[in-house]
Amino acid sequence: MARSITYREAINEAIAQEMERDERVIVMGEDNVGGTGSPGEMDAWGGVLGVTKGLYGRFPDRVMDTPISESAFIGAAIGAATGGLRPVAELMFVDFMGVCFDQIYNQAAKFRYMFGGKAVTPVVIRTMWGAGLRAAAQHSQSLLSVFTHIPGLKVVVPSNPYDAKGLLIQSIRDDDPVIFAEHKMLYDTAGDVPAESYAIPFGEANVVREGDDVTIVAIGRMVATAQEAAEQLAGSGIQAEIIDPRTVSPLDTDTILESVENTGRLVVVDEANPRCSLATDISATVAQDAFGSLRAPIQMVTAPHTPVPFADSLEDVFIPDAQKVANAVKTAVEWKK
Amino acid sequence: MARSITYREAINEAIAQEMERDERVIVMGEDNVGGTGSPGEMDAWGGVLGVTKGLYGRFPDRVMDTPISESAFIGAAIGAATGGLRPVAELMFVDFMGVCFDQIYNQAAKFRYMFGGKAVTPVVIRTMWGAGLRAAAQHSQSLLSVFTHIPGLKVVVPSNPYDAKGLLIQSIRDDDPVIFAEHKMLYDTAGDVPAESYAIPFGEANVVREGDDVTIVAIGRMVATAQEAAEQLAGSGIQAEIIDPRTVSPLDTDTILESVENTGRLVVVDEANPRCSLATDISATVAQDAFGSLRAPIQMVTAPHTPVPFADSLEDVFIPDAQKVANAVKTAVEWKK
Amino acid sequence: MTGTLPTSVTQELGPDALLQAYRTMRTIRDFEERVHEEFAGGDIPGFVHLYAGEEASATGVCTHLDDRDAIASTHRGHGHCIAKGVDVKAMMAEIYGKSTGSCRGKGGSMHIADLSKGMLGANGIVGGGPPLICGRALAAKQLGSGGVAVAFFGDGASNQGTTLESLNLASIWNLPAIFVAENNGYAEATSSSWSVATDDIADRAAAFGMPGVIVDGFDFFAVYEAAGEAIARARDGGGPTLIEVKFTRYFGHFEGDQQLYRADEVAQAREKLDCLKRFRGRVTETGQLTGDQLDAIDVEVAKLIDESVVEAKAAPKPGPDDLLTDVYVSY
Amino acid sequence: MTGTLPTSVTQELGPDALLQAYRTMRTIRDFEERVHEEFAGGDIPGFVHLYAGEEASATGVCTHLDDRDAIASTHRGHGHCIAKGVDVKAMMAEIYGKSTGSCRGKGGSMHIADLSKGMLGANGIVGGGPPLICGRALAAKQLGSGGVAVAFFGDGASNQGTTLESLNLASIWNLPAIFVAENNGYAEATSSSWSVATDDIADRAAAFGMPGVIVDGFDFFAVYEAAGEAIARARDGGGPTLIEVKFTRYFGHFEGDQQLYRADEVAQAREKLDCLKRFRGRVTETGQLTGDQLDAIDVEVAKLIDESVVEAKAAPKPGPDDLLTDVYVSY
Ligand SMILES: Cc1ncc(C[n+]2csc(CCOP(=O)(O)OP(=O)(O)O)c2C)c(N)n1
Ligand SMILES: Cc1ncc(C[n+]2csc(CCOP(=O)(O)OP(=O)(O)O)c2C)c(N)n1
Ligand SMILES: [Mg+2]
Ligand SMILES: [Mg+2]
Repeated sequence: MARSITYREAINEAIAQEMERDERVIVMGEDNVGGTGSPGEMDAWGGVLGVTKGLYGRFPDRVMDTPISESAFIGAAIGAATGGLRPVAELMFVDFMGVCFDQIYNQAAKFRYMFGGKAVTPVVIRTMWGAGLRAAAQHSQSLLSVFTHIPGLKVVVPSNPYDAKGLLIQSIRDDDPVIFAEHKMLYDTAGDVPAESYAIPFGEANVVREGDDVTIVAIGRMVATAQEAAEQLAGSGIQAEIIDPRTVSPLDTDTILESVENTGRLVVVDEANPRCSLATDISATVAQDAFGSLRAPIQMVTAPHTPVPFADSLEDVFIPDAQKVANAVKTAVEWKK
Repeated sequence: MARSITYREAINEAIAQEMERDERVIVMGEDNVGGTGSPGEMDAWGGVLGVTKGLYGRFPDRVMDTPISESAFIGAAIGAATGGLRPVAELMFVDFMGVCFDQIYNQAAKFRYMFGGKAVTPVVIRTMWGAGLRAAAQHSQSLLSVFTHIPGLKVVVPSNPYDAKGLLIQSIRDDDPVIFAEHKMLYDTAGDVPAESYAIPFGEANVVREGDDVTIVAIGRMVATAQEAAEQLAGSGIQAEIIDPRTVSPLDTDTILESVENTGRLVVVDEANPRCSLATDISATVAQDAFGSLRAPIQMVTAPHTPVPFADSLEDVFIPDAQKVANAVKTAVEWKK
Repeated sequence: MTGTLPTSVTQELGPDALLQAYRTMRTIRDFEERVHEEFAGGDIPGFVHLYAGEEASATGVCTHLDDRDAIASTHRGHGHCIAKGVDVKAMMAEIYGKSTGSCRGKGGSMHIADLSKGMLGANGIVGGGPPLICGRALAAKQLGSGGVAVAFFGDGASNQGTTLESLNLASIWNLPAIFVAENNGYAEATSSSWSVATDDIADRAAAFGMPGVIVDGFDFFAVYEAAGEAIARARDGGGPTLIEVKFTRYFGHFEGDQQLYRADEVAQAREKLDCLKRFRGRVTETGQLTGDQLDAIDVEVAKLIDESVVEAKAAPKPGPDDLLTDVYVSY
Repeated sequence: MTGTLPTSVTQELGPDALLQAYRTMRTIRDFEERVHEEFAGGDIPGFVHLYAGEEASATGVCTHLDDRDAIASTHRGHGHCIAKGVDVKAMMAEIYGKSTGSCRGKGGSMHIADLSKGMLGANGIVGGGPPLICGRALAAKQLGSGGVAVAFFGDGASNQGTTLESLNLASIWNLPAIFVAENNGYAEATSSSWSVATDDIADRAAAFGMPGVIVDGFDFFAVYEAAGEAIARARDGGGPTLIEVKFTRYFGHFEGDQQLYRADEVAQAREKLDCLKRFRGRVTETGQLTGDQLDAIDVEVAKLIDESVVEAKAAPKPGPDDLLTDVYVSY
């Protein structure tokens, strides 16, 4: 039975259902309970934006607060995953990866390969990403390309509540280390989500909208932006196909290539900084593997090569909007050699 | 006057000449002296592969060993740069960035922007990268795309002794934070290097070889690999133009685009892992901005999406070689729609 | 309540210095109280962490500092900025995201900085400051400026590896650095009595070969004295010190925090321990200053804060062209 | 020289256990001496860090461990692997990069691991192991296995933030974790007397609310006793301990190191302090074992090491197809 719940609730529900199903699932992070050692209530926070709220009440032995020591506790989650648990650890903002990245890319991601296939590290690192909350340069980054670059990691980027639940359940069941990237601006968005448990397989893109004139690949919050642009373009008779990869590692290149083979045009929309980004990754793959179908220059719509600014007047220009996407589509459609 | 010296010597000479010229230049890193507190000789190491050897003898007050605390000492170099020094800090292997990345991308790289243009952080972080030394998964990575992704950083990748000296001098004089990436397999390669001081400006690619049939953009050690491939291809009547960007941030896109406008074909050679890499970055830029000139699919020759293996039999297949480059060129040249 | 204050220290500071210290603390308090109100009004965006209750720390330390000296701050940075002399109106404008702000609207509350004042920035990364301060201290030492560098950080940050590494580095490099652990009892909702494995953060000093002291953070004079000793030692080449300052924060972790994890410690502290009240009690008791002198400052500060808000609201936002500037010195 | 050894401890271990401990130490020593020679011969690629001289640490600790328990090691990992029961021939093959190696040739010296033995891997990252060990200890605690987890790390690693954070985390989570700081006097060429700001690394225990002890690392029995106490406490729910083991390494930091920074401490240590010699002296003096019994082990071990090299050299290298496997469990 599907009800409309928020992205935040969908994530909470996915964790709760997996904890119910599998005793080995534990949750840890800074104030994921909130209130440890303090004189007032426990479960006072449930994470900085309340995503894990209530889990402590249901599973008091399996939800734990951590000190501000990301290397130690993210590393502990990884170590615990090699020892029979299935930890869901929270790196509050993805911006903080710089104080614990070693444990993620040199340890978790490489164990299996370095150890000749003899390690299994089922850890999920939940983390909040993206701009829009006026949280400035150190709390608004995307950085997903950095994780995607690393062999051994899987990177999951749900764009809506339904995917958030199904992909998180899959992440927890998956035997590889997973970065589960939650867009902070989506927490309050609602959508239909089945009450029962379900898993969405990795590497299967979602074709959000069909169309024959241009393929738009959009990541995370940009899926909605692309949809807005597509509505606008439909008014001018341009039908855009929108692809939401859902997981960027593994990436469903087949769906993207097939779409471009049909439309002949590609626009990639990614709110991250442009250099060595997911936008370039997807564009380059198409330029290599579907070149023969391309009828126009690939267009990348991204943030500029700047940190995320604080002022709303700047941040609003920093983040790609529907107008920019529509313009890029028009450039592609109108292009003549 | 130019003499033939090694890449290692060129780097050492660049630092020495800048230290001579400017008192504010200091050098720090793990065993950059080697022997601090120990009963034997000082300057026992000069860095793990001897690159800074001898500097301590000449500038005993300005070359210092550090404890194994990369966050603290890389951060200290950054802090010192805001306080009037021009530190050259060594992050021994780029693989260790995971224990100190925060100081690099959230602090050094963002100060100027976050502080409204009112900060200047002239720090150079020298670091060793690349595969080939049988040093396995945690001592052989490339990871340059990760730094290139970050606005506010400059990323320098010398492929030969001449460039190493001139680019390092520029790095030290530059007022922005610079990642100076030294390929560990190049230290013993020799080449003509002027004895006098000179600076090579950033963002100016080197056209290493001219040719009309295909543009090969190659990074770091791959420049030599591309040259080897080009010799081979010349035998089959294919003339490759080889571009060495020298700095990947800023990237001299003009030179690359102009070349592709002439050749109509692009092969990018990068020993890094493929996803969200410099290879995709350069390919995507061309697919966007020189699409009209492209006559064949862009070809990316990279390492596979795996950690770096230890065994020589595997590492040798991991690293792109001239044969793979030549094959990619042939695929591009022979391509028909 | 004031009887515990060290008398020699109060005497050492003349009336001007005392007035200045009071003005600084009062400015911080009013600034924060006002930001609290304005935030509630919905005008201030983003994450805002207030320093109210902790004024004696920034002020007690920075009273010893001058232009040679640098400080690094935290996400809870307004107080440190004001104490180090950053322009209050520019700060308020920054918090509103205006082009007249300290960082021209690009930084916001978590990144207010003024390098010209040796203020290296608030910092959105817990534990981000201590390494930088090692560098500023190193620069002061290498350049022979006589300067010192001070890292302010919280109890939560005292568990961060970057902070702990910095203590060791400062010690073995014998740097003129001072580490001020501001223990306000919480990191977000988590109690420091749980998250810090020792009784006191100051206990960690011994692990890194430096002196560690604990001071009552509600007491300007206690902070002033401990900091004075540490800073003098640092200037003299005697190396770093760890000072733990204990107090409570008056507001939530950030604006919007419901604070369900707390008891009623704030009401108590405001009533019985407040640094401004104690300062006033002390200096009027000793006769060094009069209530009227302090009242006059209160009025001036209230006006300043008021103007700063009015001006901030009226100031222009940065324009779209500003988006692309200031990434590099040259590119 | 043997008179300082605690007698009760020698008695506690029966002849079989003593023989096993000796065998382990002798195996490590011979393994390392042989790798040293083979490296000089040019057959072994990459970076190789030898544990010779430090055998009593890995052995003294791991003698207490069983299948429930896990350890994490360092770049200098061969000794820890052998002491935790990793197959010696597979280790040698790994160092030669052969498909018969512990990691099928993909890891090499710096990454030998055997998860089935609770050996979480040598580690190329200084300070990489302690966080992982917190996790293994947490898993043991959550799953009620009765297991403990041990992080071995060097004096250099004791300055790494990841290590220091882990001490705090283990303490506040009350984990069954043991932190063994192997202080061999150097991190590469840098003296620990300089890089570690305290006199002893064990001093750091207090900063994280756990007991800290110092032991003579050349003395198997001293290590055995200290580790036994800590491990028993951990198994009992008494939380973590920091044990500092002091000794010297017999070879350079890595193979190829000229060691210009050293005095002649190695010759002295080999002569006067060596763990194998002391062990032999002690157990023959007390009459628990005879020289013949130990000699027999020497012969067996020599043969094993010899075979391991012969077999490693003869073994096949991984084939090109192996390059792409083992990145994910499923992709
Ligand atoms: C590396 C990092 N981890 C986590 C956070 C999120 N965070 C911001 S403030 C804070 C609590 C800090 O506590 P404390 O150091 O005691 O300072 P206080 O807020 O009490 O002044 C946390 C966890 C962060 N900004 N950076
Ligand atoms: C994060 C990191 N920094 C630096 C290095 C390079 N490195 C490898 S071993 C070593 C010295 C380690 O010293 P110690 O911890 O005392 O261990 P020991 O070698 O003496 O056993 C260094 C600096 C590394 N591998 N990882
Ligand atoms: Mg606090
Ligand atoms: Mg050591």
